[in-house]
Amino acid sequence: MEKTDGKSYQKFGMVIDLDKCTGCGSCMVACMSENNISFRPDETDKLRSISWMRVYKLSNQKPFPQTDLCYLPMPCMHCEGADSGHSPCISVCPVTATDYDKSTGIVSQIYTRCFGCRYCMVACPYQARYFNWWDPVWPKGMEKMLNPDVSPRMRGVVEKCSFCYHRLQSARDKAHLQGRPEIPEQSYQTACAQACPAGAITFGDLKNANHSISSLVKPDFNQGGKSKNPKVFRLLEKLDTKPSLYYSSSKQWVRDMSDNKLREEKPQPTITMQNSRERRN
Amino acid sequence: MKAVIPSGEIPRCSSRHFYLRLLPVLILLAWGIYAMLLVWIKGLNQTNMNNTYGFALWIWADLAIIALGGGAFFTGLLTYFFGKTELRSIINFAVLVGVICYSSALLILALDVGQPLRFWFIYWHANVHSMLTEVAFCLTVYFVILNIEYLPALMEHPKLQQIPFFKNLGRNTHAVMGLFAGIGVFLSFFHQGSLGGMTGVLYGRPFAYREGLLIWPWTFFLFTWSAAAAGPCFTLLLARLTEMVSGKKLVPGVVKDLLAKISGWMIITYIVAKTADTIFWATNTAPKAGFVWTRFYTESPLYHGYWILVAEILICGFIPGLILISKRGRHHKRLCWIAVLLVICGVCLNRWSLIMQTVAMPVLPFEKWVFYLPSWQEIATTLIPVSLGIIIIALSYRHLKLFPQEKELN
Amino acid sequence: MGLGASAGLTLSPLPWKLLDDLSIWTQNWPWVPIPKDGKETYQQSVCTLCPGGCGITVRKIDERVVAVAGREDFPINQGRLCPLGLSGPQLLYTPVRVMSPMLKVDKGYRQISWERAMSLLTSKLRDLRADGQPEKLACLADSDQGTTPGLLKRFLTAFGSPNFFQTVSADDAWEVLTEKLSGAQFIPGYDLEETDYVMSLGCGLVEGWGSPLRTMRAHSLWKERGTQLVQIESRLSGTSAAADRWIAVKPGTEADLALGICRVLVENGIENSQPFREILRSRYATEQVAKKTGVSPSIIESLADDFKHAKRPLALCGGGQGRSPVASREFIAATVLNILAGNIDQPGGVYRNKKYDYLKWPQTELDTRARNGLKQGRLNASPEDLFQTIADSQTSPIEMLLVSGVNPCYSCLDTENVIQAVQKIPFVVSFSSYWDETAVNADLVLPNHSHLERYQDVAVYGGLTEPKMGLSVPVSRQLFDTSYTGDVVLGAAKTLGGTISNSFPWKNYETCLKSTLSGQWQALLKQGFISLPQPGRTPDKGSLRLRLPKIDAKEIQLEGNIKEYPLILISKSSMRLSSGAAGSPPFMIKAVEDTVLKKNMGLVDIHPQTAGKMGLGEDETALLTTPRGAAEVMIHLDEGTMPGMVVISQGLGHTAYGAYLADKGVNFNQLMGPVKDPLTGQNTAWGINAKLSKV
Amino acid sequence: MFPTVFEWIWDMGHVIFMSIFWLVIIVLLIGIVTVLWKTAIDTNREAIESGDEWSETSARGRNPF
Repeated sequence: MEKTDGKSYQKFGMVIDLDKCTGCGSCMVACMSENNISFRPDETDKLRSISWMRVYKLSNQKPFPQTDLCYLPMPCMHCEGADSGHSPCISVCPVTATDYDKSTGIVSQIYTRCFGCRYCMVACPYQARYFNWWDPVWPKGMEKMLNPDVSPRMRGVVEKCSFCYHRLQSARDKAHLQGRPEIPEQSYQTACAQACPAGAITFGDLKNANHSISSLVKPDFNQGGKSKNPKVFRLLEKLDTKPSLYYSSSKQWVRDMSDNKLREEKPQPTITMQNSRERRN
Repeated sequence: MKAVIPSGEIPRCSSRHFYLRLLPVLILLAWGIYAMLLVWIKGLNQTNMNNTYGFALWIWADLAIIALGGGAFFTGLLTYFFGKTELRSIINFAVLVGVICYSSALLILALDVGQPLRFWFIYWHANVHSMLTEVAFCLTVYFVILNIEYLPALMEHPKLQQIPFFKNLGRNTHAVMGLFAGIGVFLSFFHQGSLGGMTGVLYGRPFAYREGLLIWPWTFFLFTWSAAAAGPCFTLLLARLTEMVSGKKLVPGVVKDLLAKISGWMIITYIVAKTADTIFWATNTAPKAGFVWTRFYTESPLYHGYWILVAEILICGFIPGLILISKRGRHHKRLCWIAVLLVICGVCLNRWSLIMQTVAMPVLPFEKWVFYLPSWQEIATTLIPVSLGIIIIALSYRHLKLFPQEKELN
Repeated sequence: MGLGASAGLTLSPLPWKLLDDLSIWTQNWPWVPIPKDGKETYQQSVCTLCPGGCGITVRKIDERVVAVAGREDFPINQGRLCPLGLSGPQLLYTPVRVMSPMLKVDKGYRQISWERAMSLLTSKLRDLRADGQPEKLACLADSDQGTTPGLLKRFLTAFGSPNFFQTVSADDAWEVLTEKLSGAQFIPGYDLEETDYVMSLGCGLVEGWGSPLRTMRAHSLWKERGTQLVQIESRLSGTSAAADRWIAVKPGTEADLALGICRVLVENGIENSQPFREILRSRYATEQVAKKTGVSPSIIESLADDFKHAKRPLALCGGGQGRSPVASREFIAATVLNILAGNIDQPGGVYRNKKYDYLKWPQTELDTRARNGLKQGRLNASPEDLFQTIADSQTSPIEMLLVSGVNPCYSCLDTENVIQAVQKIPFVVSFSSYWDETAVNADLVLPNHSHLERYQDVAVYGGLTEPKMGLSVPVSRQLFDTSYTGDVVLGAAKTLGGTISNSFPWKNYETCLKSTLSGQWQALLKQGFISLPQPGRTPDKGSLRLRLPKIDAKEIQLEGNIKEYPLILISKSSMRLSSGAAGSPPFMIKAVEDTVLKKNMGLVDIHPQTAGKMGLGEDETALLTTPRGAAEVMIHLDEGTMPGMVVISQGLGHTAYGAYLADKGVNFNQLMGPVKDPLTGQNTAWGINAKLSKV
Repeated sequence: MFPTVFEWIWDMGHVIFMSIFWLVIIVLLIGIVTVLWKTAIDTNREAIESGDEWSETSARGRNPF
């Protein structure tokens, strides 16, 4: 943990092991339940559906049976942005409803401040922000399951993943009561990381050597947090948004899909109907 | 009611005839207002926008309308600071067009936000780094100024002229108009630019992102420039339409010619700059983000194809520009008006592609292009400016001395 | 003057005050709920929503259950949890709960008191016995283990009816299968954690196979340790994608490939191969197998080679989530592989677990009526058969049916037929906590407490090396006027009196449960589970003898002729959809991809070529027809699906459960018919011939 | 917007932006006030010149309707 002007600076981040991820959707549901995300009878219009954690299904686009697929969960990337804090969404919000907390590396969103201009959604290249197109309505009785730590959003505002910020607050309180200087890794975990049946999601402080994430990612902060681990990558690194969200995959084709390339390599000629796909990393 | 004729002598048609002709427009307005109420009461689910299309028809309308309203500040600039006094014969009208455009823009903005009642947060909790904040601040102030600028014309109304206070108010305002016009021009430069900046600063959106000067991306300057070019053309067009409807000559040819010539030069210079910007973007900015510039135009050729580029830069840029700067072009009536129209289309098309193509284009390699058709509520509300504009112009023309030279020209 | 006024107004605090109020009002709208805060507590229990038996930690604010998470100290899921388990609170508070006893009246249902409900039930039962035909009482339960099914079964016996049925679970199927094949009953337990090479015959290992969370943890372990996973499956499932090597075999020929591999191993003179040598030689020559399976000889040989050189190779069978009976051929193939690997009862291999019956209750007392009734013998072998007989016969041979813990009107194959049968039965009693498809077809609904409001004992085999028994405890106070099914049974027994009442010496269900588990009760309360003892588990290398002639049992023939139905329809299971008795709650439906469900239309995966031949494109609607039924579906072009196949999702097409689940997509079971396994007679249908036509 | 509102940060961006903004507002207000002031004076002067009685005209001057 790096110390600056006496204050301890953390940078919370996440690394998702795509080799382990099975696309089961536990992260999505855990998030919905933890963060009081509203639901409607028809949620099949994904362009208007709110799901802070969204699982993409990537395909290598090759003909059967060389076809391969990979699930890629996507919460908010909590970009640090060009010069610490100049995240794509934050700089554009006219009402200061979203902010990058330098001491935690978390991008916040104030729902009662947001007035729904959706400029931030246009600015975000990851489409990690969601707009409340409808009034949130819970079926009779179901409002009983709402989590008091997270306020439900009203119609007409933008919401997004907060890295379960409320959990950080309660972890801080606990640490304070126990007189601990810093929060133990396990006492602050996001709902998705906690639920993941495959244990594919690792969450923690990228700047804290004791946290498993820093050893998995080995971020190089002189390179804008780029990972020193060849298997680990971030999405759209060329845009210099400096996301705090890392992915790890042993499949080359998946890593290739992480960013836009100038010269698109042509798909290899496929072997004649040989009914097997060997994984060559 | 009895039509009050400005300074007596100029005849106006009967009220009955007047309102009968206005009826369809009133119906259009009513439709728009109905849709507006729907949106405010039921929320933005009434539109066809979605999480990808966060900006859509409305924002485009805003950008376009404000660009076209640019005639007010630019004509003002020419009249009060470059001593083009002959333009006084059209300045009132230009200002009126400005008032209409800006009021509609503000209205649409009020529709477009999810929580209209929180509109004032934008001042209260202003984030000065956001282009939208700059836009909001300048827009509101400039709107006040436009109204002040319009005051004298209003005070010309015979009924008001009878009241000494208003007579003097009109005269005095007119006396210090230079000051107001000055502020207006200053603000316009900024908010026109900021509107351009809005897309230019999106470094997460390779299609829109531009490098620039200090905090201002190139689009900042291009927008101001194009507004200055297209604004006067729009004023001219509306003046022409008013002439056609009223069947009277309202603006002396020399004035039109002057204005056309000036905007001709503006558009030519603008489009050269725009071309330079596009080339720099295609060869430097986009590749840095990992995009071959052709990708932006080939992946959904029908909706976002090369045609946009050709139409915007060549057909609606160089061609009308050349027509308007050449004496022969300007004097060839039909050709001149076509050019004026093209300029207007050009600037609208520019705003369109910068908004729509920016959001439709996927940045993640595994995302798809998204298509969008506005809902009828969006269309109806977007037509409010049109109906409102027609009504206001009609009324002003009927009751005010909108065109000082109307009398001697007829 | 006016000016002055406005100026004064602007300078006065009034406008700011108004703005302030405005902001407050705009920020919390009366119709946006504000969750009440309160005392935070955590309670531990065991999830009973699927046979997986995961430990759960329930977060409560005062009396409200606000979240369910995995239980850290639980061996099966170790703090993790699946979407269904996580949606627990929704299943507790959903308005589709049955909130009190309900009696069917001409239009809809009427709410009645428990007294009324019980007297209705008992009078019906009394009549049956008075008429001397107690065997006309039937019961359908989720299992024959656990106290609740145990009490029901016991009640039927004491009452005099042999007609107790259970929806055949994989565990029960294993016993029949192993009995028939090896002479000794056992339930295989797979040591997934220790193996270093897994050959899976189409098991949906990461799609909810066995005890889902345990299997998925094992998969992550494989990734860390570099354990090789070979998936033999006809489509690119999640497991195929997760596998290091995916062998796209022709559908239904997984067993052939496996036996082909055995053949190669035998040729290479591997040990323990004596018993099978001849038969493998004669029938599974590599070329034949290659022809049948569409897998090239070189691959078959390379697979055999890898299998041979692996330290602790393991073969798995049981398609999909492995919850339905396995085809005998597949089991044989997998078992032969494991025998050749010599991993029976070895670390990293297959353990032969015994079912452990902990219901040690005194003999049921029988009176003459009961004896006569029981003499009749059970009407059918399986529930499917039962419903078939009822549907076929003029008047139902069953007078009264009790349904507990299952939803046959959704999950039994050939659903239309089942619903008709159920409607034919004069008096149907459902114990469901929810308005599921069976409840809405029942005459009397006696709602059980929901899974978070009740005690329940659950035995978990699901391929575990060490079978467990978990105890689910009430974490929420009882929300509605519901009652333990066990208490209903005990109550009925008391009122019926005589030997029946004598057979049920317990005050109520909870005391019955406590006394039944007396020995382990404290342990169960403390750690939530106990390991079921496995007496006489002695590692004896390759002692498993298969009865030779059975090695190539006949393969399953799909229903419907290929001329009329050129395509093969199979189903895919997903962790995002519950295909069991519990309907998927709103959160899960929300998490479903739009390539599975669009608006209310269910999508089917089909290879672009195949679709092209029929002139079908992405998102076009088509009519999917099988010999058993037809349904409108949407087309989803998928490169990962083998040409000639149609794949449909399990767990959709509900007609009950309310607006968040009803009428979405197609119910696979409604298009399927049961197919008997030539060896065990159990239903082991894995697909059906089908056709797609434009609409 | 005001130093009293908690978003206010004393950094370059804010200072420049806000000072320009307030400058514009002030100039604008001065303009408007002068105009109104001058108008009021003129109106009164004219009223006196036209020899009417002070009160009513001024009344009319101040409150036209």
